[in-house]
Amino acid sequence: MMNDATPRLAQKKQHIIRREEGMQVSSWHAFTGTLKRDLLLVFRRRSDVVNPLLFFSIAVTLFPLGISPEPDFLAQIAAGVLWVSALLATLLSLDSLFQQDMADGSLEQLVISPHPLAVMVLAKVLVHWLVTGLPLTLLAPMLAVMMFLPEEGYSTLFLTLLLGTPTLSLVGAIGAALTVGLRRTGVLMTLLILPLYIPVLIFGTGAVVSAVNGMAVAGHLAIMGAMLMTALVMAPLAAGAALRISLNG
Amino acid sequence: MYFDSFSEFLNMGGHGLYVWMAYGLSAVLLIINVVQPVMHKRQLIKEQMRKLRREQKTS
Amino acid sequence: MWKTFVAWFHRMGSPKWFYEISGRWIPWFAAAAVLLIAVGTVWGLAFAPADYQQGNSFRIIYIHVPAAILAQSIFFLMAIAGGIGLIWKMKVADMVAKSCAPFGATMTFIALFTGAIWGKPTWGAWWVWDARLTSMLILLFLYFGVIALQSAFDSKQSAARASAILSLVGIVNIPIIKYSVEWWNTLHQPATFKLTEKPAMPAEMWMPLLVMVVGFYCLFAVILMLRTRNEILEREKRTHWVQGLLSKES
Amino acid sequence: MQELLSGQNLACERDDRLLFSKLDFKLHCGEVLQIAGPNGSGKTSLLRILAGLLPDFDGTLFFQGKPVQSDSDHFRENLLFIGHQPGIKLNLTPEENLRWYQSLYHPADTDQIYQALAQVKLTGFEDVPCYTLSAGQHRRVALARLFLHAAPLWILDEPFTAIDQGGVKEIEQLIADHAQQGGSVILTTHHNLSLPVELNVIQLGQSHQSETEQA
Repeated sequence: MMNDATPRLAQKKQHIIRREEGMQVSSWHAFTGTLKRDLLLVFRRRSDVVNPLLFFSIAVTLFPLGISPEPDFLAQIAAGVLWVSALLATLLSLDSLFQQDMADGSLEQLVISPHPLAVMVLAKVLVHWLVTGLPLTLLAPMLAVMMFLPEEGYSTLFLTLLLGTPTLSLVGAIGAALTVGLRRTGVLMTLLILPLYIPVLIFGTGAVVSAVNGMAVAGHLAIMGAMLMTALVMAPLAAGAALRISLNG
Repeated sequence: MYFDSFSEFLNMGGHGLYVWMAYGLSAVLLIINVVQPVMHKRQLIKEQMRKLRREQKTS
Repeated sequence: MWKTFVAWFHRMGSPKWFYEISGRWIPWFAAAAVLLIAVGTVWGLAFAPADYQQGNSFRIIYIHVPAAILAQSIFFLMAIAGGIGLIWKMKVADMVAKSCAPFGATMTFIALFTGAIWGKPTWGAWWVWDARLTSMLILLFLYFGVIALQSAFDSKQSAARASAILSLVGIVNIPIIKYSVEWWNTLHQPATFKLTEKPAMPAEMWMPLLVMVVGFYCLFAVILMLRTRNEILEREKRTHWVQGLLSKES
Repeated sequence: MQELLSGQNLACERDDRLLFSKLDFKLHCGEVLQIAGPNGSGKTSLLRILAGLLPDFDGTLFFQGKPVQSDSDHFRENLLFIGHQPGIKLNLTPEENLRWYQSLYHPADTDQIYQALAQVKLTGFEDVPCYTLSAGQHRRVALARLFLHAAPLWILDEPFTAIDQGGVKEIEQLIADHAQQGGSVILTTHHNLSLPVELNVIQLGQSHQSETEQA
């Protein structure tokens, strides 16, 4: 088991103990490393990416079937239906954000790594958004065609989803972190997180409706941007604290 | 006194049902909220006493 | 001044001290609560003048407004107590936070229910998507979330910490939710008749309201202390002082 | 010898049950410390407290003489913890798993990772997905971190789980080498360790069992 590699490592040990020569570890490397690993994991299980998108499409399809296929009527509810479905699709996919890491023990390694846990959470949330929020945003205009959304609404729908879905991922991460140690998580997490999603829903649909009615949407988008910034700063901290608690059992 | 008679008081100018329903339900809920911790305390003490007696028997 | 505050703060952290002091306070608060609520109710129901628009259904305000005020301040207190428990690892603060939730949810429910009852004669409908009612409904969901999370954990310590985080996240969100709901409400229903915004209420109308609000706060204090004392008994049952207390009680 | 990690008056209560109390220990550089005791005596809890995963305890931990909380990043940089679960992603290859771990500490190049995997007898498995490997091999992948990450303090929870006899000897040798180079190891195991260095033992679960009976 011994070979020439070990003496060199022994030397390194002395370095770290004395903390010299910039041997400090970099949180940026840890961030990109975690980002790469999670993206790689998603790439190995590509079907997981498709599921939220399928859910989104099916949920949107249910509304014309359940209520009415009348184009005028659908045009009225299009923004709301698309936003509610996107919100639910995000929520359902968030359930497993930390679950695998918890089960295989790599979550505790993240927690005791010499980096701010919020940064690690941010990497995981970013991956989640890249593989659910972003595809949902790209898919939404196509479903909007099926919902007869008036032309004026398309760009606004796209922009609000682009600004809103990362907020959903960030806020949802708090719920996922709070419930990751529990036996049954799905419904409880929904109960915790849905009330917090309401402002995003209101401004998201509000902006699209305004755009369809030919009104200004800059104000809405600014508010959604502000909500995203707030979530970006606070949610990783809250989710990090929640993860520490969940590891406690 | 704002009302002239007791029946008028009960009637509340035609809104009696709503007013008394609101007050009645609130009263019930408040009383439940007071009684529940009191009962809980009794139960806690009873449980603890039973446990103490059991431990005294075994020792 | 600061030193006495710090000393007081640390003593508050001792469950035994809290148990003893609250035992002495409960009778006073209970008496005040009963007196104030009785006076407020009789005054509000029988002596206050009727509203010139709404008539006597307006008397629901004496329950509705105190409940709504309590619902919000209890959530605030729950988040603060949770935060103190989280940062300074103070057990009593955890227990206080836990004891807040059920009564807060009850208050929110009363505010919603009385609002709905009041709405029937005023608007002609049991439920209206009024901004205040909608925010209250969301607040009720937030309370349910905290209570559900609390009961989902096996370990009491983890339960307390997790719900503290959730209530802190909630407290950050409540202003955003309120603002967005109000904005949404004006978008959909411009110029609805507001339940509680009255132009210059006369003194004989708002005096009983004030008495009721203070009475509700006293009642809350009583229930909070009762519940926290139960929590203390349960969690500290292994300590000598609780066992001594129990042998005296029997 | 320099003092590396020490604990003063440690006590831990889980779910209304006192696991241990008034526990003091000192670990110097070059020492190996075994935490022993029957099931449910709090071995894993103590290990997790030492690794900084369990904040619910009374008492103080010192790293190099200073309280751990005063510079927890410094402590974590110098700690290598391998828990009950090996922390291996089944959909990744051993190489990718180790690359992630090293990104948390000191990024390693492919050569170093291959070398470390060779040390734990996983040559030829570097780039196959971990779900094709056995439980013992997962453990070996995790243990390969011991070669990559030059931390002076190792905390290992049951490192011999699912490892064959030959592997156990090699890991014992590895622990002994680490100690002789001035590193320290804290571990739990049900296995009888045979080490050329002195073994300190913390025995849990005997003294306080009588305590709980009294209570």
